[in-house]
Amino acid sequence: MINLIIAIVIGVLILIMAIIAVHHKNIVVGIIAAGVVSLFASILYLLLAAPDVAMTEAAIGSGLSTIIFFYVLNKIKRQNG
Amino acid sequence: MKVKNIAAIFLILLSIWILLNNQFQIEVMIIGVILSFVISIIMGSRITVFNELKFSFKSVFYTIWYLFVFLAELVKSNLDVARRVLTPSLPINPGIIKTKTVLKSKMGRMILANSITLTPGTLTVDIEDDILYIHCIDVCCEDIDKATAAIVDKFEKILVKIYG
Amino acid sequence: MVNTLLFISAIIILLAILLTLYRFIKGPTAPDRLVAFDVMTVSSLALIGLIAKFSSRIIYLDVAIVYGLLSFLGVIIVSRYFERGL
Amino acid sequence: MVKNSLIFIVLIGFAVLLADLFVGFNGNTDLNTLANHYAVSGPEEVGSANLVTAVVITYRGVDTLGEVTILFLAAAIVSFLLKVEAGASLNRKLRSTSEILDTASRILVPVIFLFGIYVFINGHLSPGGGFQGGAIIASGLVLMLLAQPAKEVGHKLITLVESISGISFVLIGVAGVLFAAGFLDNKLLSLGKFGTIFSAGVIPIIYIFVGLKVGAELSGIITNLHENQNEA
Amino acid sequence: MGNILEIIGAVLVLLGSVFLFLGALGLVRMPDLYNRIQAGTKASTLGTFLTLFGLLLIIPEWWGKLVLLMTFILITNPVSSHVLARAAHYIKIPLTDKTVADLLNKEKTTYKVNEEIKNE
Amino acid sequence: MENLNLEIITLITGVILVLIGIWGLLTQKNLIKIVIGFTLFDTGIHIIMVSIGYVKNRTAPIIDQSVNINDVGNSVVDPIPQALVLTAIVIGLGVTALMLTYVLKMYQKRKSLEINNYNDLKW
Repeated sequence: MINLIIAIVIGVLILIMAIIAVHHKNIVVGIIAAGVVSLFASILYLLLAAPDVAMTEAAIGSGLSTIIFFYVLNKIKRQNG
Repeated sequence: MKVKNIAAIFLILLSIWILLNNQFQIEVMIIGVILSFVISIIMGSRITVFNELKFSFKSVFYTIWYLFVFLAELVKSNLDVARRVLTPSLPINPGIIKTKTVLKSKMGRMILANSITLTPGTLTVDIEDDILYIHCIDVCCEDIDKATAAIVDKFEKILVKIYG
Repeated sequence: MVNTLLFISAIIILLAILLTLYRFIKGPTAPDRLVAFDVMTVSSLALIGLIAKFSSRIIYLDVAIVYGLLSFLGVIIVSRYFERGL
Repeated sequence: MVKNSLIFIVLIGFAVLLADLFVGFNGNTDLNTLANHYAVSGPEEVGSANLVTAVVITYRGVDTLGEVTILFLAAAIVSFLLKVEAGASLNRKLRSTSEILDTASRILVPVIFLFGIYVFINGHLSPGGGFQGGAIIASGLVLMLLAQPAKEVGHKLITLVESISGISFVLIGVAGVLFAAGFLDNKLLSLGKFGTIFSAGVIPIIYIFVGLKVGAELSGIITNLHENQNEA
Repeated sequence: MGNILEIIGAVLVLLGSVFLFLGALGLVRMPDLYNRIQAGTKASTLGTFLTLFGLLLIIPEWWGKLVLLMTFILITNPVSSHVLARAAHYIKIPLTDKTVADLLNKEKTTYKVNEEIKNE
Repeated sequence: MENLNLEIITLITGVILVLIGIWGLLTQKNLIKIVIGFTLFDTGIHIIMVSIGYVKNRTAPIIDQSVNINDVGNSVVDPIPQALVLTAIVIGLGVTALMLTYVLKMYQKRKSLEINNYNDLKW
């Protein structure tokens, strides 16, 4: 029962975050929101009894891909002067 | 001097390995010892912060004592912030002030800054040599000495005994 | 008894996460949103602990450790990007 | 306007496609045959407590090999595209790091490395494995680079670790053909006692190599991006 | 005996979640970024700490990883909020009107801006 | 309420996430936003795959003290989708890195992130 409630709330959160990620005009906010989507997706995986996938998603989806996005964004900002 | 540093890293890593595994089979321990040794040898030349640790009965005692003081302050700070949040008029009086510290060791300064961040209405914004810039939710005084006495001293007097 | 209390705590934590969501949507500047992100992830760390208790599997706590590590790293990356330190 | 409606049509098409696939799906109540075979006989055949590891390394080991190859290609193309002149180390204006972050990173980086190694050594007992461990090690490297940007990371070392672990991975697979039942067969070593750290045949060794390889590849991508940040 | 420990643990978990909720409330109510960081970090750190400690009392066999998590949170959380506050002050996120003092801003001359990083 | 299973909820979440991702891919003009849309699409597909492998009231496919070793077939969920998703996530990271590198290269050529400025192949 409690798993269902957690899943519903987290699912709604994921969808709201995804809409923010796509539609916010500030790209930095978009990337942070995409990271949040990954982090909450890993909670969903945990509820679905997939700790391996949850760990991968937490480590890669939110950590490393955010880093790569920000490195690229930083380089673009630097070239703009 | 260097041996102490490596030994400190080794002991910390080994205890973390034991906590992670939560079992005391002989092969797990052997792997843990080898891994911690290799990592501490590789990283030991760069990570010098553990040089400042003192291995003595007194420092262990004061570390535990510090932990208690710190946890008490943590609870107190949270009650304070909770009171402010729940009051409808939001009684805050924020500002950034300066304080001083006498600690020289990097490790001690990090612990001091972290403790300040976690305790009553204060947040370390910047640290510059021996000046700490602190954002207060309720500014007591803008004078540097009074602020030091109010915010830093209670942690510092214990940390001085551990890190000198 | 114990389980009821834990259920209530889980629901309170979910409410807390929803409140931080309000700050994330509204928060006028990007650093405000980053604070909301930080609080959100640390709250979900507690939630993961509770999920591990509900499923009574200790292995889920490994995920919590990775989660704590990565949320810390994320905040630091974005902060360093803001202050042009990347 | 026409374009927008086109996008809507595409979206509706996808929605119908996905809904058509999942309509009437009401949750599984039992495993299908293949999964049941893996779950029931997996622990005896492979000796790995983590069935996902058993599938990734042994039953679908060739998939993993291909996956690692794809990652290698991605890393190689990234480093090819972002090629910087040799010797062009850090020359850009940066804001100095806070002293607290510096100290904290020095304490945390070895812990993160140890945790990453724990994750891939225990891949057959607890969640995790080579991919996660490699990602965690790369994250530790990122923390190091964030706290001390001037740090030089040895490209040669990364390439060396990567190629050695890749070659060893393939060699273990070939040894499986020669001395056991087939490619990447894990009965090269004895299965050991179920649930202990030295069990499941060669799975821990393969996972160590996969972890080192993935970690080296991701670190390569990160360091390439990091060194490419100089102005213009 | 074990039962009493369990109930104490459950109450601690509840207390922790209440602190998390208060932190989130503070995040919503506070007027500027720095006060939000204050409310957010303190409450979330203590809240998570208490939750994990309560779990430790309920299931004592899990002590290893729970203790590790608690130490980890106590080290990382203040560091991340400090780094965030420092960056925010550097890019001049405004303080609220109620602010009475900003001594960091006054001393801009000693403030190292864009300092060329030294090779170690 | 009887039909409301955990896997149905996550499945619906995944499907809507996929649709949002495609929407972002098609409507956004900024190259980085397009890559963000791609990652959302990726995550949605992964959630769908994992929820298909879920079996009601069962636990993670990792055998330790809390799983009865003689009755594994009736107590764990399907491990195969999880294994596939595991590799898919890592490949997704590689592809994202590659796409972002191309974005960087394109920006260095044209000094623009707008997709409308890249119309060399338009006919």
